[in-house]
Amino acid sequence: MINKIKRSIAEAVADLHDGAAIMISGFGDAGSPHELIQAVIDHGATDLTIISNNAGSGETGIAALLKANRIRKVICTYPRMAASHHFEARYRAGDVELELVPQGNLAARIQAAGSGLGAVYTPTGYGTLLAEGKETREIDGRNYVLEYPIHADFALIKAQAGDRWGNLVYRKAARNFGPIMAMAARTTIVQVAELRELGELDPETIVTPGIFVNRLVQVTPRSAAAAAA
Amino acid sequence: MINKIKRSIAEAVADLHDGAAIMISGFGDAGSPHELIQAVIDHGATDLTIISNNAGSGETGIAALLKANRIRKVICTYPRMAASHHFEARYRAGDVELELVPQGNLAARIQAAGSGLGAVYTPTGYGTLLAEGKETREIDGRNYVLEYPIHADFALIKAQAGDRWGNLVYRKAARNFGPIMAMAARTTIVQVAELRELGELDPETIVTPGIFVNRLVQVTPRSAAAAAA
Amino acid sequence: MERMSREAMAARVARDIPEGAYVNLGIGLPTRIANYLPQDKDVFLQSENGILGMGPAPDDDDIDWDLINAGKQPVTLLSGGSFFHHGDSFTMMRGGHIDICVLGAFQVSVCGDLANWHTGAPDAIPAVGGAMDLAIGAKQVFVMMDLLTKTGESKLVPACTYPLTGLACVSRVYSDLAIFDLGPDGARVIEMVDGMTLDTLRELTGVPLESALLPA
Amino acid sequence: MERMSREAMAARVARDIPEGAYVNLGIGLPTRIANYLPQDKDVFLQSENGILGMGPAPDDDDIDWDLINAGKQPVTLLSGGSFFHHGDSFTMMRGGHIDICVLGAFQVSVCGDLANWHTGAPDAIPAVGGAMDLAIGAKQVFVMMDLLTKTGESKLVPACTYPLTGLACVSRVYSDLAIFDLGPDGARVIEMVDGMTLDTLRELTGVPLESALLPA
Repeated sequence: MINKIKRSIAEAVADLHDGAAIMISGFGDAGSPHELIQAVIDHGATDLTIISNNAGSGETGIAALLKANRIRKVICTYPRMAASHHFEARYRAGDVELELVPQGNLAARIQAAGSGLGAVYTPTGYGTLLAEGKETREIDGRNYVLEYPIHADFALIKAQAGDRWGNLVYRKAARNFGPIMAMAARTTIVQVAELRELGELDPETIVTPGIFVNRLVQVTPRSAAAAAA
Repeated sequence: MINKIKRSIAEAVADLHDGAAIMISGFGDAGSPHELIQAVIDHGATDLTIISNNAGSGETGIAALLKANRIRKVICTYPRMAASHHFEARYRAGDVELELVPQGNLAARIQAAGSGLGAVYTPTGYGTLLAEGKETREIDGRNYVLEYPIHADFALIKAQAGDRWGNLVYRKAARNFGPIMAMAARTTIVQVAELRELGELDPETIVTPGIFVNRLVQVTPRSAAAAAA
Repeated sequence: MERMSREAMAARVARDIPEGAYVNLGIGLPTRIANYLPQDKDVFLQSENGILGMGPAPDDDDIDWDLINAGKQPVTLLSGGSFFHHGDSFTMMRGGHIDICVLGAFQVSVCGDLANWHTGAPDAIPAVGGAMDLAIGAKQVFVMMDLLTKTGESKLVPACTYPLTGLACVSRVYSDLAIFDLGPDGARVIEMVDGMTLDTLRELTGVPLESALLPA
Repeated sequence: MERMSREAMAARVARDIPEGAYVNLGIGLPTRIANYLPQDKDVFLQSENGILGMGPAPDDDDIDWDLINAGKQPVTLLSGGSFFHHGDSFTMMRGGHIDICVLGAFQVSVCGDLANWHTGAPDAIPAVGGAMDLAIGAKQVFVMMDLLTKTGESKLVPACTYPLTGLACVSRVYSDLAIFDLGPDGARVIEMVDGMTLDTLRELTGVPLESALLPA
């Protein structure tokens, strides 16, 4: 019997390693796997490359990883947010390298990795700083930039519910990068608010089929935990 | 009020034109919009390019279009099926040109069209007849073939249910090419078995958001019709 | 001559959005346009973080932090709306499925080049988000901005000096003083605030301006 | 010496599929492997037309023509299975997410080139389906075939003469007479039917064969 559900969040991230490339889901706070990121901090892995939409804000999540100085490089679209002071401090100190990618190219490069494409010609960014030094090509009268896949060793994802085969559903706009990152990482680790028995998730409405998920762990939603405290 | 639901199937396909490129969903019979195809025959448009997984079998659907000699070219993966005699006859007579595409490249090229990519490097087909004359490139030690998007003027799709904004859900393996073809055609026309009021489809489980759909029309499922006859 | 208020600008842009349009409103100023879309017409607001059919801001009691717009503000979903992942979202945006996007800008050139993501200042931390995808992906790109900076420099320019977001992508600028259509042949004025003249606009902007004003 | 029956071959392949594997079984002969997978272990069968967690054929009363495999035969869905579109399906296949695929073949070369879609006959109507994607996408590609054609020619060859499906992609061949591991260094025999000898195999196939037989 295959059971991808881990009993503890520490067990779920036990094989992280220094220098790992890690995709982290989320757009702002929505879909951001704060508890898995805390588990990375507790684990101790360092020299990490983080692939994510944002570079953290406040004191939790990616911001906490930056504060702990575990990140060598950030590949993202929008590092400048309200309260992104930890990114700013590390970036200005030269502790963190930034690769800024247009959001659609980030998505396309993650999808290219997940789907086995070698590279894609995308129109986004043509003629801008973010395409400088990149190969370009005119196709049917339109200009494109050649962009390569972004692979990762791990993806850390937040989903709403999952079962022991790793099937996932998400909640509202917290879905964002989760499904495509799950496809692109060698090992996909998911925190879910709810565990479901096999067969409880409707096969028509599963968003991420279990093939893209290696481990999942239940994390009590923060709001509920806060309410209980 | 936006209402994409047409009252008749003839109205749904009224603006087809000779020489149109038409994507047709379906894998075998599952998801094949037989009634919309019959409407194309009744409409009279000819000299068509059909993009589909198969090239029809038996006497209905794409096979009927072939029999009526309306097709100039077929872009597909698997034209040789049980009872694909109409394709075979037209092909051997030289009435129909065939562009054979590996199934994953067909999907990737349809997705490239839908998502605005100029071309993609795919590993599928490298070193084979189906990549002859195509540009290739080695990327990170692996060989890829450059494949271009397949656009279409129209997509004809079968879905299970839809609403007046064009949101769609499918049924089991009849989903197949529907969602990606809806993204790639200039005009997407859908036959659904069931119409739903706006809001009845769960926003979490809509497979094709209405932005990708131009028109839909209700078609009584054939089995039910047969049972009623 | 009176500058249009931001609310008036938002209302003006809203008037040009037809029923049935799929629209992405950029973060900041353009977000306000949503407040002026007619309630009785179906206009479909898309948000790059995976929402189609975005509704107005919720009451404080109904805030759901899993339902936010691209500016990370709480929103609602209309009946008939849907959720999807970032791949599908940028398929909508990059694939030409969005009819209109409205963006803010630092500078727009008379031929429609857009600069709105980076001042180019050496110490600035750049952030681009989905701006470059919208700029080249939407069928029509509108810019909504004050025509002049606080120090009086024109943001409609012969050529952008700030780093570009996209080339020849903006078709129309809605400003507080006038509305311009842009294209390969340069800028044409299609509306001005009361009391404004073409000559004054030319003086303020320092760019060649043709008139395409409707007869009064 | 006795050739393995097709059922015995299917059972033999099934033995090498570990629990938890994501597997695509090609149309034709390989489809039978499903009948020999242990019921008490989770093996995940994928079908390129958008099914993960495919179950056995239904009873005649339960046939649903929207639930078919890649060979267009009715199947069922296991509890925990899911449906998805062709884009996601080939992301699974081309993106390296399928652990094992088992395909039929016209010819396989000793270094793992595969020919299974086209005889090359000038009057043949070619059909490729998902074979090329599976051949280069799955982590391991197994071939299941009779070693010899009906006229006695070896289908394990020094180099394929039929049009290729994929280059250097097959890692193992399960045939009715022996099992071979293939790789850049050529073919190694890892199992033979009772009474078969390496020399006989070399004679039948005409290709160089190393032995990697397990000691009895």
